[in-house]
Amino acid sequence: MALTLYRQALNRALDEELANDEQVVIIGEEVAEYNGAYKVTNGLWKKWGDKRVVDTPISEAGFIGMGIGASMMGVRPVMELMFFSFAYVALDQMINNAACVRYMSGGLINCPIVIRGPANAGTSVGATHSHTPENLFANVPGLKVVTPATAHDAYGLMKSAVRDNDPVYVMENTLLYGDPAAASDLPDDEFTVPIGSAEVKRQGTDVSLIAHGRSVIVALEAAKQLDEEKGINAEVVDLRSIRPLDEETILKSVEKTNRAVLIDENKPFCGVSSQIAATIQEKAFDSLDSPVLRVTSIDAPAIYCPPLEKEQVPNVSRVVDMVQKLG
Amino acid sequence: MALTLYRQALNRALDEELANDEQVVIIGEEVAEYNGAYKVTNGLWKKWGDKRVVDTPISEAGFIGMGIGASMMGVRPVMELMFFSFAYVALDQMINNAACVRYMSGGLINCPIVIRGPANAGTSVGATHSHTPENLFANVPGLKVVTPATAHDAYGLMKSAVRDNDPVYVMENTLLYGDPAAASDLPDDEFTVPIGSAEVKRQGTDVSLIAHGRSVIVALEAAKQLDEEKGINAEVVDLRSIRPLDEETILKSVEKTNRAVLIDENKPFCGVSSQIAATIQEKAFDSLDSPVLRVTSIDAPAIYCPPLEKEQVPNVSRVVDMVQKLG
Amino acid sequence: MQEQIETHKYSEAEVNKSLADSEKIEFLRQMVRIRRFEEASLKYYNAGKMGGFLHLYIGQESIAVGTASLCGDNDHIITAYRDHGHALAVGMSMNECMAELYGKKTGCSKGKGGSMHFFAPDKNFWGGHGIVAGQTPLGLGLAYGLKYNEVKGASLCFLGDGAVNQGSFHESLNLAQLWELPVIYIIENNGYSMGTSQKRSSAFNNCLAGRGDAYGIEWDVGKGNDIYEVRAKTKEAMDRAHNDSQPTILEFDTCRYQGHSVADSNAKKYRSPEEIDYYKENYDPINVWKNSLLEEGVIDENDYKEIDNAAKDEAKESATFAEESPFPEPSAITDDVYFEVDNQTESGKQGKHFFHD
Amino acid sequence: MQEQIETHKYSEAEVNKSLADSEKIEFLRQMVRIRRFEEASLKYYNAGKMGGFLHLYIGQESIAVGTASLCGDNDHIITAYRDHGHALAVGMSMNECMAELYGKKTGCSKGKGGSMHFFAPDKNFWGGHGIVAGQTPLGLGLAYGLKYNEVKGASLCFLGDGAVNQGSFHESLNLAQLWELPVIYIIENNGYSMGTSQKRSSAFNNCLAGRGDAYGIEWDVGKGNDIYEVRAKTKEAMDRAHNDSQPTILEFDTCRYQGHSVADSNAKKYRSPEEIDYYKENYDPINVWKNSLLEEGVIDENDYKEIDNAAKDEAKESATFAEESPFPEPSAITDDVYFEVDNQTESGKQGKHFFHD
Ligand SMILES: Cc1ncc(C[n+]2csc(CCOP(=O)(O)OP(=O)(O)O)c2C)c(N)n1
Ligand SMILES: Cc1ncc(C[n+]2csc(CCOP(=O)(O)OP(=O)(O)O)c2C)c(N)n1
Ligand SMILES: [Mg+2]
Ligand SMILES: [Mg+2]
Repeated sequence: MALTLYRQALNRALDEELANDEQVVIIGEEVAEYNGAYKVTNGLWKKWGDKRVVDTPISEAGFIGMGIGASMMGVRPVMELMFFSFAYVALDQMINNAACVRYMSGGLINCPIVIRGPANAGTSVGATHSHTPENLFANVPGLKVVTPATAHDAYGLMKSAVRDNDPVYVMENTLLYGDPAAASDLPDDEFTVPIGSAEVKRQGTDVSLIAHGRSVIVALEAAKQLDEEKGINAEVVDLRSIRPLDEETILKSVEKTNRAVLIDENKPFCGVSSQIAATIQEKAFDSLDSPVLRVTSIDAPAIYCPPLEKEQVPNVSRVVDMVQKLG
Repeated sequence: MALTLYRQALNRALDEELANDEQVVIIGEEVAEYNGAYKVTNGLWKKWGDKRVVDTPISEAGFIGMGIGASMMGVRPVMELMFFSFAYVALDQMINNAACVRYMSGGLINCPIVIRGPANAGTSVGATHSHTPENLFANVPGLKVVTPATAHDAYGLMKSAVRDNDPVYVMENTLLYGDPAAASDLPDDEFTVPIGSAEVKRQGTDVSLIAHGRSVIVALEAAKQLDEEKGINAEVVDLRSIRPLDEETILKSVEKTNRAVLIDENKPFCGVSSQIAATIQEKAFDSLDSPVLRVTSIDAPAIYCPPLEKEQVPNVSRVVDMVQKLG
Repeated sequence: MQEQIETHKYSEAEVNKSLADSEKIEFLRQMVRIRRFEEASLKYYNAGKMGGFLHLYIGQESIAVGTASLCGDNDHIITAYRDHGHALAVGMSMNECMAELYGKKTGCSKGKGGSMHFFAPDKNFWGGHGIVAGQTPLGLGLAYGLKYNEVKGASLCFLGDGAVNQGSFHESLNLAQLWELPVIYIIENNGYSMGTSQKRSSAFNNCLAGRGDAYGIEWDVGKGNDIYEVRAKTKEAMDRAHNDSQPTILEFDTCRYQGHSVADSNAKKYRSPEEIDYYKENYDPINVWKNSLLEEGVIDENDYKEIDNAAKDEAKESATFAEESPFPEPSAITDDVYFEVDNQTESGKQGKHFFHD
Repeated sequence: MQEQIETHKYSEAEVNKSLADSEKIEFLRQMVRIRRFEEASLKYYNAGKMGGFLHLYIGQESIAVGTASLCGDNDHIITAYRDHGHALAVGMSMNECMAELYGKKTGCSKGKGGSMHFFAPDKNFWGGHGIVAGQTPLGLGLAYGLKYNEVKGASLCFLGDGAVNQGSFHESLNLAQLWELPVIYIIENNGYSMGTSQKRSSAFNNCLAGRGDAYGIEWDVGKGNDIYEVRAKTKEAMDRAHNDSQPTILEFDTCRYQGHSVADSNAKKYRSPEEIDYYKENYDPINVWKNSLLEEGVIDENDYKEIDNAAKDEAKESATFAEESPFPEPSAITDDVYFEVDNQTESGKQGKHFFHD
C-alpha cells in the first residue's frame, strides 16, 4: 500500500479545501510559481491559477495583516510562512489583530485564517531560522495551535484548520515533510482530525511519554528501544493540538502509568512542556510516583554545527536516559 | 522619611547611569521633550540634552534594531517601549538580533542594551496594550528579563541592567509607578540589586506565595489578610528576575512551607508560573504536601470594562481563595 | 499653518454640486453630533465613569463626515484608536458608543473594547485599532476581500501623521500598488503624534502622502477642514478604486484641539494654545461649514441651534443610557474569544480552551 | 537585461584614477578568491560536509570587493545571509570561513553560525544575517554608534532586491534621514528574491533605490559588475557620510549565477539558463575586470593564471583545514549565549541561566 508523505498529505488537504470552498485562497512567499520553498503547495498554482494561489513579496507583516483583514470579510486565507521563525516580523498582526479583534469587537468579527509553515530546529539553518514558537502562540487566548506529527494528522488537522472559524496556526516540520516514519496510509475518502484532541499513539503501562510534533516520532522510537532493551513499556501521547489542549487524554494516561516524561523541542523556559508539567502535577498529583521530567531542546539558540544540533534537540538517547532517571 | 516612588526610583537610576557612563543613551518615543509618556524619564532631557536623551518616531523595529546595532559598537542604549505591548512590532529585532547575535558570532559580539517599559494589564487600555510578555522573552536564551515590584528593586535592577553586558529587558508596571505600596525608602548611596536573585519579601511557614511584578504587592496584601483572617502564615517570594532565575530561593521556601501558590499576571498557558510550577514539582517533589496551584490572569484578551478587568488580573481575594483550596 | 480659507474651491466639484440641501444639513448635523458626543464623553470621563484612554477627534470632524458621506454599500472604513468620529459618521448610535466607553454590556463591543475599539461590521466599519498603523494591513485586506469577490467597492483606511513611520504601512503600500487593490489610505495630518511635531518624526519630500511616489501610488493632499475639498478629493480616489481598482494615498491637514488622549498632561507644552486658538478661530470645520450653509441660505442661525441642541440632548441621553446599562457579567470575560466556543460547535467543544484556575 | 558594457565610464573618476596597479591586481585577486572559495564550498557541500543553506555570491563579487576596497578604519560593513563575498573582501581568511561552513570549532563563529552568519568585528564586519532586511536597522545602529562617538566613518549596509519590501528597512530609512546618520544602504539587485522576479515583488518609480525619494534620501543606481563604477558611486556616498553625515541608497545591478541557495531545485525554472549565460558571457565581473587589466597592460594571461591557481589552492587548503579541525564539544552548546556567564562575572554567577534537563 502506498504511504502518503507528510508533505503530500498537506498538499492533498489544501487541494481538497481549495475545491470545497471558493473562499479558500493560499497566499505566501514562493507558494505559487515556485511550488513552495518546501513543496507543500506543489502543483496547486498550476491547477488553481493566480487567483487561488498567490505569491507575495517578502512582507510578512503586510501580507499576513492583509490576510487577517480579508478573513474579517469572509475570505478564508491559508497563509504560508516559509519558516514560522519569520512570524517574528509579523507578530503584531498575528497576535494583536488575529487573536484580539474578535474579543475587542465583542464577538462581531471573526478571523477564519490559517497560518502554516514549518516550525522546527534540527536542520542546521541557524538560530534565526529554527524557532519553535508554539508555546508563544498558544499563550495567546484567541489563537489555536496545532502541531501534527504524522501525515495522517497533518492532513486531518489542516482540513479542520481551514474549516475552523478561528485563527489556527499550523506548525509543521521540515524534517517530517519527507520522513517515512511520519508517512501514513491515508484513506481515499476525506476525513478530518478534530482540533483539540490528543491521541495515544502507543499503548503502554509504565510511563507516559508526552510529546508533540516531531518529538512524537522520537518518543515512539524511544518507546521501542525502552521496550526492547529495558523492558519498560512506555505509552506515547501525541498532543497534536497545543491549544485547545486535550487534558483528559493526558491525565488519563498519567493516571494509568503514574509517571510522565515530556518530550518537547521548545526551549525549556515556559515551553509547552512547562505547561503540561504544571497541569499534570496539579491535576494528577496523587497519581504521580515521581516528578514529571522533561526532555527539551538544550537551552541555547539553535547551533549551526550539524552534529551538535542533533544533540541539542530531543533525541532517542536523551529520552531513554531520562526515562531511566525516573527510578 | 520620604519614600521614593517606583517611577522616581527608575528616574534616579537612569540619571545616575547617565552620569556614570558616557555611552549610556536613552532612546524612545516621547522620552525627551515630553518627559516620557509615564514620566519615568522626567527631567532627563533638560538635564542631559539632545545627545543623551532622544525622542524617536513611531518606528519600534527601526529604532530598537538601531539600538541593538549601536550596542554592538559599544554604545549602551536604554530604550523605552512606551508599552511593552509594542514589542510585538519589534519582536524580530528583540529576539533574532539582540538574543542571537552573540551566539551566532561565536561570542565575538555582545549587546549591552536595555529595553524597558511597562508590561501590565489592569488599567483598562484594552487587549492590545495590556500584554505581559515576560514569559515570551524569558523563553529566549540570550535574553535577561527582570520585573521589579518595588521602588527599591526598580532602582537596583535598573542599574544592574544598564551595567550588564547582555540584553536586559526591564518590565515595569504603570500601576506601580505611583503606588505608595511599591514605594521604598532608598538610601542616598548608590546600590544595585543583582539580576538573578529573588527575595523573600515576607517570612512565613504555611505556604509560599511566589510572584513577580505587581503580583508581589497583591501577594503581600493577601498574606496579611490570610494571617489576620485565617491564621495562615504565608511566605512571599518575589522572583524579581525571571531569567536568570533564582531557583534556590524558590525551592528553599517551598521546602520549608511544603505548599506553593503562584501569582502571575501572565496569561496561564506557558506563563511564567507554568515554568515555576514545573520546576517546583520536579525539584521539590517530596516536599510538596499538595499540588502547586496558580492564580493567573483569566484566560482571555484583556477586557476593557474597568470593574471586570480588576477580576481578570490576580487580586487579593482570588489569592486568598486559592490558598484555602490547598487544603 | 494653513492659509486663510478661500471660499470653498471645491464647492463646484461634481460630487458637491449635486448635493441636496438636506444632505448638506446632514453633514452639519453629523459633525455637530460628533463634537457634542465627545464633549460629553470628556465630561463623564473626568467624572470617573470610564477607564483607560480617551482620544478625542474634536477639530477633525469634517474628515470622517466628508469621507463617510461618499460610502456606498460596498465601501468600508477602518481607522486607528481616535475612532469616535468615524463610528458616528458611519451611523453608529451614540448610545452604543457611550455605553462602550462606560464598559457596559450594551456597548457596541459589549464593554470589551473601550474607546479605541468601536466596531460595526454591519455598517462596514471595521474599527478602532490601538496599535499605531496596525490597521493598515487590515485595511488592505478589506480591499483584497472586495477584489477577491469581484465587488466594486473601496476600503478607506485612516491613519495619523505619526503612523506613516511604521513598517507595516510601507509593506501595505507596496502590496496595494503591486496587486492593484482598491484601498485608500487617508492620512489625517494633525501635525502631531502625541507630543512630537511632524517635522521631528518624519523625513519626506513634498508631504507625507508624497511617500506614495516610492511605489508609484497616486496621492493627493488637501485641506481637511473643508467638507467640499475632502469630498472632492476622496471621490477621485474612490473612482480610482471603483473603476480601476487602484490605490490612493490622501493626506488631509487638520488639527486636534484636545491633548493626545485625556491623560496628555503636556497638551499645552508641545504646542502653544495660540496655535489651536488660531485654528479654531479661522478653520474650525464646523464653523466653516456652518458659515457656508448660512451664506448659501441653506440654514439660518435657528436651524443651527436646533441641530446643536438636539446633538447635546442626544449626547446627554446616551450618557444616561450608558449609566443605566448593566456591566457584563464576570463570566463574559471568556466569551467572544473563540467563535467556535461561543457557538458551541463540535470544534468548540473539543479540548480545553481556557487555562486559568 | 543590461546594455553591453561600455569601456568603463568611471575609470577616470578621482577614486579610480589614483589606483596603483598593485591595487587593481588586488581587486582581481579578491574577486577570484571569492569565486574559487565558493566553488569549493559548493563542491564540499555536495559531498555532504555541511548542513543547512549555502547562498552563493558567485556573479556579484565586484560589489563586495569594490565597496570594501574603499573602507578605512572607521568604516563598517554588515550584510545579509549571502555573506561569503563580503567576509573575504574585508580580509577574513578562507580557513576560518570554510571551517565555519563545516561547523568546526575553528570557524569564524566557532561553528555556531554557519554560512549565513560569518562575523569579524575586528575587521569591522558585523555579519551575516539571516532574516531578510533584519540587518538594516543594525546597519543604522552602526552609523548611530559612529555619530554618537563623533567618529568620521560610514556604515555600509547591504541588502537584496527582495529585502526592500520589509518594513524595518523603511523605518530605518526615515530614521537615517531624520537623524542624518552616515549609513549607506547598498541594494545588490540581482533581479530575483528566490524565484520571484523583481517586477513580481516590488512596485516603484525609477528604481528600487529611488524609493529614497519618499524620505528625501540621496540615491544612485549603477552597474554592479564594473568595479570602477561601484567604487565611484560608493565613494560619493562615503564622502556624503564622512563629510556631511548623510545617508545614501545605492543600487547596483548584478546577477547571481547559482540558485538562491544550494537547495534551490527551481533554479532553472524561474529564469532561463540563457539569461545567466548571456550575463556570464558579457558582464561577468571577473572577466570584465581581467580584460581591462589585460588591456591596460597591468597583467598578462600568465599573471591571471597564477592568481587563479593560488586561489584554487587556497580554497582547497581551506577545505583540508576545515576537514581536519575538530567539532566543538557538546558543552559548547551553551557557551556564547551570555557575555556575563562566559566571563564568569558576578552577574554571570547569579541565578540559573539555562533550563534544560
Ligand atoms: C506601535 C505603537 N507604538 C506606539 C504607540 C503609542 N501611541 C499611540 S498613539 C501615538 C501617536 C500617534 O500619532 P498619529 O499617528 O499622528 O495619530 P493622532 O494621535 O495624531 O491621531 C503613539 C505614539 C502605539 N499605540 N503603537
Ligand atoms: C523575513 C524573512 N522572510 C523570508 C525569508 C526567506 N528568504 C530568505 S532569502 C529570500 C529572498 C531574498 O531575496 P533578495 O533580498 O533579493 O536577496 P538575494 O537572495 O537575491 O541576495 C527569502 C524569501 C527570510 N529569510 N526572512
Ligand atoms: Mg497626528
Ligand atoms: Mg535578489
